Amino acid sequence: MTKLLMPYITAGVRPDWTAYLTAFEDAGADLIEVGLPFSDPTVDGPTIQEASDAALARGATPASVLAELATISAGIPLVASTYANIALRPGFAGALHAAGVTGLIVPDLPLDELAGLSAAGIEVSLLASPATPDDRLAEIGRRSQGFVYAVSVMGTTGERDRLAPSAAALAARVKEVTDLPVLLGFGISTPEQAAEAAVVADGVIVGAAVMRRILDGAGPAEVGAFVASLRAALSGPIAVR
Amino acid sequence: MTKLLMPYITAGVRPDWTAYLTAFEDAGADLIEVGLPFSDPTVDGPTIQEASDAALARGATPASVLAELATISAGIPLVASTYANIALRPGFAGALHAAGVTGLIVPDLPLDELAGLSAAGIEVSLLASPATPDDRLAEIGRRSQGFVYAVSVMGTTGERDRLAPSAAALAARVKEVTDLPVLLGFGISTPEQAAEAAVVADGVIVGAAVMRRILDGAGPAEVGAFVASLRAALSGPIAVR
Amino acid sequence: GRFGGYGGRYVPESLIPACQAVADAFAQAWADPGFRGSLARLLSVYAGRPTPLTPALRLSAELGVTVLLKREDLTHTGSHKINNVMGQAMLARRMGRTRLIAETGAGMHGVATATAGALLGLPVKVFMGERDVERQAHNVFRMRLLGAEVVPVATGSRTLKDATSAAMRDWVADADEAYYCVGSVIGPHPYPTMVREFQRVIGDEARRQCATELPAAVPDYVVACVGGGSNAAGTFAGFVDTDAKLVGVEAEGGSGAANGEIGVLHGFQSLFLQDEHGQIREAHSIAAGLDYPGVGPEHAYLRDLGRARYVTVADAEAIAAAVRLARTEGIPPAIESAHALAWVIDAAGTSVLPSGSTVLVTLSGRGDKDLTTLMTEAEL
Amino acid sequence: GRFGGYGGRYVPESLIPACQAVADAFAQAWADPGFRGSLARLLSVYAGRPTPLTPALRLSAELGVTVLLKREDLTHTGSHKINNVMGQAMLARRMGRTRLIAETGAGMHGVATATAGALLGLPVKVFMGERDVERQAHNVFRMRLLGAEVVPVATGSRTLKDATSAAMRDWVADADEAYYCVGSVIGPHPYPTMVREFQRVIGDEARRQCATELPAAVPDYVVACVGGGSNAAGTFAGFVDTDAKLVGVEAEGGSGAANGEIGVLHGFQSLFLQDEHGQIREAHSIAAGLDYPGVGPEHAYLRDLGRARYVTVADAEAIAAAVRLARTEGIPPAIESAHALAWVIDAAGTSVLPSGSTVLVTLSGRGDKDLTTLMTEAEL
Repeated sequence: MTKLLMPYITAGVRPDWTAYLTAFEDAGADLIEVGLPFSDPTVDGPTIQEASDAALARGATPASVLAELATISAGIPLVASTYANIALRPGFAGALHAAGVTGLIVPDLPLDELAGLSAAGIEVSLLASPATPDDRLAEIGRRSQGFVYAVSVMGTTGERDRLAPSAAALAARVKEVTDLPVLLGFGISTPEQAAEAAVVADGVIVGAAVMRRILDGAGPAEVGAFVASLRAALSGPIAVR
Repeated sequence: MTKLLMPYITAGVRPDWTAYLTAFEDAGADLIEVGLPFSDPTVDGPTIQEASDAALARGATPASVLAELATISAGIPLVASTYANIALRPGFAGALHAAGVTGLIVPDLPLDELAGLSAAGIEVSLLASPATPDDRLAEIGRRSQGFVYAVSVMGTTGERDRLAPSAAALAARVKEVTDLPVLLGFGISTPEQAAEAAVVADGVIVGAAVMRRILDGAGPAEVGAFVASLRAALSGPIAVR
Repeated sequence: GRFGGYGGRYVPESLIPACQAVADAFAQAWADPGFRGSLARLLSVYAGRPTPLTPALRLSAELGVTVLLKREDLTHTGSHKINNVMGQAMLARRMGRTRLIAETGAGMHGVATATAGALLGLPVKVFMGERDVERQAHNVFRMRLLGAEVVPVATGSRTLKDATSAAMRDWVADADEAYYCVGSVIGPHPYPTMVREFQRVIGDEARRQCATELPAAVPDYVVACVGGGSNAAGTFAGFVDTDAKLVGVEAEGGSGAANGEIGVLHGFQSLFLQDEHGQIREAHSIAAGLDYPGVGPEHAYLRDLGRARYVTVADAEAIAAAVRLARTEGIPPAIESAHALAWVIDAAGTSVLPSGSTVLVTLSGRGDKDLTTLMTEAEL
Repeated sequence: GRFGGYGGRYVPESLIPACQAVADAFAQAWADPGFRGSLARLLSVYAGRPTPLTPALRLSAELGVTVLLKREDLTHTGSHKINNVMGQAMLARRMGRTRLIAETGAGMHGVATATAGALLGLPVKVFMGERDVERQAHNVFRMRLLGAEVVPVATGSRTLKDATSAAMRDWVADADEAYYCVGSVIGPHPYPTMVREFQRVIGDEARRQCATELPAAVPDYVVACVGGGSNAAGTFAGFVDTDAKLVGVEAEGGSGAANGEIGVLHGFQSLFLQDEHGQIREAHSIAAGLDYPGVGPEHAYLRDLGRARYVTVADAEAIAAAVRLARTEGIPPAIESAHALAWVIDAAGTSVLPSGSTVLVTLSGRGDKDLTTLMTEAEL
């Protein structure tokens, strides 16, 4: 099975943000995570906080970015991610549908509070963390949809020098409780780390490393090239098929 | 009986401070109050505080100013005034004698604490205030020496616009309990006030009004002239003989 | 973990075990007479409990209502925050945690946490919005003197909500060693319940004191200021089963309970000030401790039930009330507490608070930290 | 009015009746259970008494002696000064006086007097040396907020002794209407006795608390800082009839008891720092409240009797002690109180204060007013 690559972008971070989605697709992304900016991104590290603030400062709203999203036609699945305060608002699922989004990640909406979310027809992917005990992990495996988001490290989103040792152990544990793909995220910053992650997981999510480049001014082509390098690493000789 | 005039000077206030004593004598003073400067003149108002500070800043000490006093030969009695902390020091009376001082005023050494003072051969004049009750006033009359210092007003030393109404009442009360001269002090600033005071008392003590002039730079002749004006007022038509 | 539709545990999966560990440890500790006895002793011999109930005689005469002040300003560190922090710090030690994390607005919770950390020998890291660091320099000094590390938070509105976010981020990165000492009745379960329980000492004491002080044993009104709402929650806990009318007073610019809409932030569902897109609004209050856009979930529930009423007070009214209490009773209150007083002053003699009523007001803290603000704003 | 050879009433004749009126009124009030009951109630419901006795567990472990802290820092206004001021303000009201005068050094007595004035509706004028006004801006603000008039005194050393002189001058000019509220066990009779009696609540409470806390019921050492000496006098009063060793700790630069000579100032005879000519020396201490060249007459007497010992501590030791207490017990003490602690820290384990001893230390006030000094001097 081919390893899955899901790059992330904060919706609205730049006026031309949707152009990056096309670039990601062209670079070989399998899915794209589209972050809907929230005023208080408690799970995010400095990079994505900065991206959120930039998007909000530009006047981006969940409705406006979803409307922009509806104008492009992506050939790969789009997965929205946002915080519970946005996701629990009435009409949110409908807005996702209208924008062509098929999946959803809500990092501060754990298993326990999932019942409050109305998202019929949207695949809601749950997160698993190194601290999650076995019985709870099993339930996450049962109730997650689309894929399971394995949080490679205790902490917030953000680039890190090396893949955390906890990542491999967690990926293995998650794979035991689900048949869904297991994607590793949080701290995967380089093609090398992506390749390393792919040894144990079914794919990777790369957020801060992408956003750092965009915030530093890299255009769609340049960031697309970075995504392509991740794609190559995942498909290269290190990857265990 | 001639009304008595006792001008005051802070010893050591200027290098030539003893020259003022001669000028006072020449101007018709009957006695001179010589203030020995103390670091914390709690009974004095701003003018004499300033004079004390000036003397201390010049390095004046009780011993040094008394030594200077010994070098002049005054033809009228000299009355030292100072605070209890100076007056109660061993050897103080001897130093007064050596300097030719014959009287002493200690404003913070009331009747009750007089027993602690060793001043054999020195006339210790007590103060009476408008607040002093009758029985106590009688004892002050009995135990005072030389004269009784009637404090014309509740407050500190210092110039005032008018003679306090309490002054006349107090002078009359003191005269009833003693045969000593009753001198009014505190706030007598002008010849007019001196004359007014002399109606009810046997004389006046003028401190701040003298020191204000000295601090403002007036020399012995100029201040002597002021004392002479007080003298004239005391001997003039207003004064009741 | 729910108060009607509010509360819950909206945290990243990584923090679920940590929250559960706190919940389990608290449940166990709170059922343990040994723990409760140790805490009660510490509050007594160290923190100065019980605090007095002071009749505000001159103010009462002026207003025509009997005002009783519950004096949390007299506790060690100068605010009610110490009640909660002592409980949580002892819990952290019982759980074997090696350091404390806290967020702070006015700085009082930070000072209290730094104090507890020093007392128990636990290192403390306090997150504080940059704006609050500037306007509460006094408390920043105090925390540093106590040995705590103060981390200025430069994100967002640079106030309490951002400090809270930053604290949560620090916790998630070290959930095994660090204990997150939440400063109000907010956060994921069990914090809102636990903090209320640690603060109910205010209400329980006041209840007993009112029984001695008032002919009717219970006051007609019980009033407290509400930021996150811990001093109010603790006060109300002592009177929720009586006929006393409960009034929570928010800052006009931080009125989650009075003007908020349902939402989720910092791990709990409650009422928050937010725009039409679901973005949390910045709160704006002269009182750093009330400068929070939400309110503890139990307050949202009490509001829905109609058991408590939530009202707002403007900055200027709070300042005037602080000066007035200083000058009639010799008690300069924290600007937060002054909000509660300002409502009483404004309402006294109206149908909302009729003449002759008895009113318990919790003075959550002392005004020393606000002197500069008071002197500037009150133009004294 | 005498303590052995010390004390007395060295005031201008104009003040004799005023002093006598205070003496008579105090004697009558102190013998009146009604007055004492009212005062006790006010100290309880308003000022936060009794204050706790806090075992300083971590510091004790480090020092090898058992340190118990009497927590006057937890009273309303943050220092022991309130005990005395409440008594005197009630006395002033009983005497029909219409305004209060006070002198202040660190500002704590001024704040306490301003507080009592606000509470009882009496206008307050506080004299404060200009240097102290500068270094204690926090307390100047507090007094003004409370409605008091603060008069900076620019004469002499511009510190406490000059403020005291200025207050006496103001009193003599209005002795019928004004009540002079002396802040320490100094001044003319009856002040040293009266202030000690108002402050003995510290010692009396501590005595009872020690009886519960210590196997021996009474501590081996009773230690308090001494400026004028009111917190020490109040503390010692509770233990003077026991075997406890009494230790008064002065600032090195304000050591009237340890290094003074007999003299008279501010209405009383006692030990004062003075030069060979009898001029009073300026005191120099980082602690404004200890920056006084004399000591209360009863301390001079206790020294002569050998019943109490007076020692000195340098500024730097006091600062280090303040930081140490903040970091081991979470209690930042007033820099004045830190002097008492510094002696304990220095002496612990030596023959002067052997290991295993029990030591009561009065924390006369809280360190908030000294934060700037501490942060600067301790280089934190």
